[in-house]
Amino acid sequence: MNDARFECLLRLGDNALVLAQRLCAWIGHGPVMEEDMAQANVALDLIGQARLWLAYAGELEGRGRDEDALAYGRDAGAFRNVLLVEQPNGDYAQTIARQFLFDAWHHAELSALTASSDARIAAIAAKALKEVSYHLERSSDWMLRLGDGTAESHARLQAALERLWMYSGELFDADAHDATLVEQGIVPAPQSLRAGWLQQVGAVCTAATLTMPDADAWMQHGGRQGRHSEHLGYLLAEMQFLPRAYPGVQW
Amino acid sequence: MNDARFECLLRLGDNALVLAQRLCAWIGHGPVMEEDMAQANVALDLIGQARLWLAYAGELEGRGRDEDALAYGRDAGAFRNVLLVEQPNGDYAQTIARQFLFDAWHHAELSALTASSDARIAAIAAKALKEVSYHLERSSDWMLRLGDGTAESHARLQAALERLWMYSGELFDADAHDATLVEQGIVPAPQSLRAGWLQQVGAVCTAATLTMPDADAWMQHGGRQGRHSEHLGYLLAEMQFLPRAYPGVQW
Amino acid sequence: DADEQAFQARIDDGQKIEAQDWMPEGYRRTLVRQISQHAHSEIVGMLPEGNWITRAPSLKRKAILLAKVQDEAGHGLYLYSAAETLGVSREQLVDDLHTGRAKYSSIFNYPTLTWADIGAIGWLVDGAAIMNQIPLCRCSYGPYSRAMVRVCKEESFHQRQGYDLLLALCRGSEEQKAMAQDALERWWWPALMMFGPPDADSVHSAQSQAWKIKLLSNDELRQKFVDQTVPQAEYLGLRVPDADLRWNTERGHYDFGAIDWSEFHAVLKGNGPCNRERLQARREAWAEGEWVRAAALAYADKHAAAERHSQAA
Amino acid sequence: DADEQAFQARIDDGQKIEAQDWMPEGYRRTLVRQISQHAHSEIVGMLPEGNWITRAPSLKRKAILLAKVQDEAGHGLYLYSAAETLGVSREQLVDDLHTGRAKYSSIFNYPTLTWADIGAIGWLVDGAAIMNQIPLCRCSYGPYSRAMVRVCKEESFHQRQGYDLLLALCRGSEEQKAMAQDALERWWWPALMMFGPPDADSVHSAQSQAWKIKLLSNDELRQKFVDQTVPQAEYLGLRVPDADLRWNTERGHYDFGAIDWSEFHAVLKGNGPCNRERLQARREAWAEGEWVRAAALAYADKHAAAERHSQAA
Repeated sequence: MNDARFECLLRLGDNALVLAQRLCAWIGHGPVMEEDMAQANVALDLIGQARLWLAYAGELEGRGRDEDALAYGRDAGAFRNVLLVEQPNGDYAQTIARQFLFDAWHHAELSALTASSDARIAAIAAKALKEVSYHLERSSDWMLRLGDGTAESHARLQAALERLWMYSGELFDADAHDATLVEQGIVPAPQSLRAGWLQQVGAVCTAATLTMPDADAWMQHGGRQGRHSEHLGYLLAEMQFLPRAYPGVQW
Repeated sequence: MNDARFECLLRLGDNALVLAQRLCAWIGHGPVMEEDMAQANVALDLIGQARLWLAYAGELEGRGRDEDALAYGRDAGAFRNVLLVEQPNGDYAQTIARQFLFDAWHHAELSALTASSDARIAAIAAKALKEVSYHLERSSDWMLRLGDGTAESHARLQAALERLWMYSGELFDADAHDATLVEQGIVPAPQSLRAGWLQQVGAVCTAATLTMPDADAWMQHGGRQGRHSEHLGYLLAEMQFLPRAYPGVQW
Repeated sequence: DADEQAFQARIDDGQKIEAQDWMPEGYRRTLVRQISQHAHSEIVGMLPEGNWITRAPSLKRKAILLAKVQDEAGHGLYLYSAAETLGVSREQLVDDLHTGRAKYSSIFNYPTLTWADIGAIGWLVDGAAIMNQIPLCRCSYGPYSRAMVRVCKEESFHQRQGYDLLLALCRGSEEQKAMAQDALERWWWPALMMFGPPDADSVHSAQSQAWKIKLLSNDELRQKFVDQTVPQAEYLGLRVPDADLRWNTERGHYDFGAIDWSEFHAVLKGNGPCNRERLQARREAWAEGEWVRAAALAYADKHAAAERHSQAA
Repeated sequence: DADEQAFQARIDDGQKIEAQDWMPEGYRRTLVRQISQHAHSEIVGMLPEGNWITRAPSLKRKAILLAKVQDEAGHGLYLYSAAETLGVSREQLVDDLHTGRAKYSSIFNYPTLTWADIGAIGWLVDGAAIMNQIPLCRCSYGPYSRAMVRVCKEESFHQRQGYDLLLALCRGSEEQKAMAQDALERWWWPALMMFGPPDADSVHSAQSQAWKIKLLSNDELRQKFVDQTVPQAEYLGLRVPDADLRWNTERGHYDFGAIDWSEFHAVLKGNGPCNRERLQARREAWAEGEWVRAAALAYADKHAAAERHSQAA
């Protein structure tokens, strides 16, 4: 039982951590200074969430791993984030499309988790939901600006959307862990969020004059089970360098 | 005394290793397949040289560190390569300019080292010199092709040359270690290679219709003493990931 | 007609067809497709392995891997040359790859996720490739058969190196052994699919066999591969991920489980984990190299012109 | 003239000058230079610290560093706003930075080579910045003085965080302590140079002091900084890299060694370890963001037009 909950917490924590790590690379290099601040804000929220999820995961596991042991001590195969969040930053359109597709799911997921039968999960979700409401508002807003901005921005965002689309299906995948937790009322059934997500993404795409890719297109899978893309290893090599190069010390 | 020799061997080994690591990132992504082969060739030579230099360094040190312990177990501050070789690949012009500026020095350095009073250094240098003669021929050839190719290639190469020039002065820096080794006839005086280098670089630039930057321009220093640019840390984080993530095992 | 009969007679007689010889259009077309697909596979195949060159865990392994990937570039070049003898240009071949008109082996659409994958590719993917290619050393088209001789020699070296890499992991820590097991689990079935669809579903086969372009059937080759590989896995102490795998004393072969051909067709159609990234990487390399190729050409032209000028003077 | 006399009288009286007030052209020009230089320093200053966000060694430290760099972006924005009140546009200010017409603090032309550098920047660089900025909270120009109050509050927080980071290293392993010592050695002298050239060589100073744009002299501030910082280094157990440093009981201050002003002038002129990279990073970010800014503008224009249209209807 705790195995499933541990997995679920890693998934939530790793999604937040890996996406935050991607956003961190923008700071100081964004298109306007206000965006550096906004990206930093989102990244900060996500790091905060990752800490809460991973700390709880470590406690449940009961093997003495804290948030940092989990963040810095696992190789790629033990990470449980969806493939979407580990995709490279690309241009700003790709960063925004990735964020929007994730935020729309993240918001729905956290909303459902506020009713989790696990009180601690419900409490973390409630805190995170407030932050993610802002993330979704912001990324939706940028979808509009870039989609309905100039011909160039429209083309870039449409291309980004098509490129990332195949990583969106995994958000609604369910495996045996999910089945266990759904039964216990700890998490929502992943599939139950799909219709709302499609509707929301579709509405924003329409308002942004974008063509939403086919909902039934072929989708990538595997991140939630630890089968990632080739990108994650590089991200972790950079992120984990110091604790690995100087093991067993405090920072 | 062995301290100076150890330092000198690290410098030779780290130059070769770090430049090879940079070249490795081109493989599979070069402008033509023949270039992927040629870059791989140069990288292979340099890795081979790095192994010889570092293995000897480890033996002299006498603390049980082999080539891999030295390559994978040191953080940036303990690397002794010149700043030039750690500069990013940039476009092909930058890669070629970096290679040419280094090759011209490397060839002169190895030529002189074949007469080292340390027989093992002389032997390694003699082996490496054959390889580096080809490297220099190839990078000179590309200087001509890009410099005297199209307007675009000329502009790119000229810009690359200007960007990298400030890292060339360090090749001729001397410190107390050099002084000791020069006195013992182990290495040439770094400064003694400068006139020949300038002449050779100047001649290739002229033939390539490029303007050689001012020989007396301001130069960067520090790599040979372990004060690197911000680039080296990232390069090492990637290169050293596996041995650091799985310490103490054989591969 | 008479030409075709004479052509077939030469093949039946075991003679090699050379570039300047007459050949049926179908023979030429089939060969171009097959050779260029093979060439593209070498070039695209550099990417999954190239992914670990900068992260190889020892200098020796780094050099071995780098040399291997370099060999693949070399194989790509021989094979493009062999295809060029049939009257297609390298430009055209590369363009066919980049636009998706030409195929490459689907195996390279799987990601290399750990260092053990480098071993698994050498052992299984090169192993399967050799199995496919050894008969081709005897194929009827001279330039192709000669290229294959050279390729096979190097591939068998690569296969041994891959196996050696895995052996080191399997004799190492628990974590290393788990890495090797995981790699075998991910690469086993895709490697079996490298031999192509079951004979019953395979098109082109009869004609290709008559022309000695294809010398053994997909299923024959696949069986040979399984028979050779299973004992090697046992020696490593790894478990092949197939519950139905067992030695059949009657047949003198291993029986093995059903292959999920829907996965094969999905990946072939473009829906593998890395199809888009592989093609994109090749396209980007080509596009970003455009100015370099243009410069080399302009330089060569200038100097050829200068040469002519000085000869004329 | 009369205007200038009245202006000076207001300043002498301790009144604040506001954007709409009359002011001498020299006052305006000096302020624009000083405020924009300060704003640029915040923005460029994000780069050396930003270099370690992705590599921070714990999630807590990562969040702290990220929040700090975000604050710097915020400071840059207040300060650009303060400069804009003097009639220059942000576009113009950014352009001045990118073309090299405007300066930023030379301290950001040094690289961050280890994690300890993040601590040293917080402790020494923010420490020196606060020393410079606290008097500016009382400066005569209202918008600038108000921006400074806000900036100083956050900077002192950053300074404590930097010191805390170093404290953790100094209480850690030998390697960590060596990292901290190395950072102090590299950042000490550049930090002292942050106060500008010795008073004897300093231009603009007398007029700026009369206008209450500059309230303390470079050397006074530098001495205050040394006096404050040396005991902090001792508490960390680190050695300040200055053989001439000693307490002078007579003066009640620390004596310290001669500063290598040739390095200061070289870096100011563009010849520091990172001058070119810092500017290039800012220029590239700006150039690559061009289409994003254009899109945001086009969208705003469209929707403003739609808004007008619907109001008119």
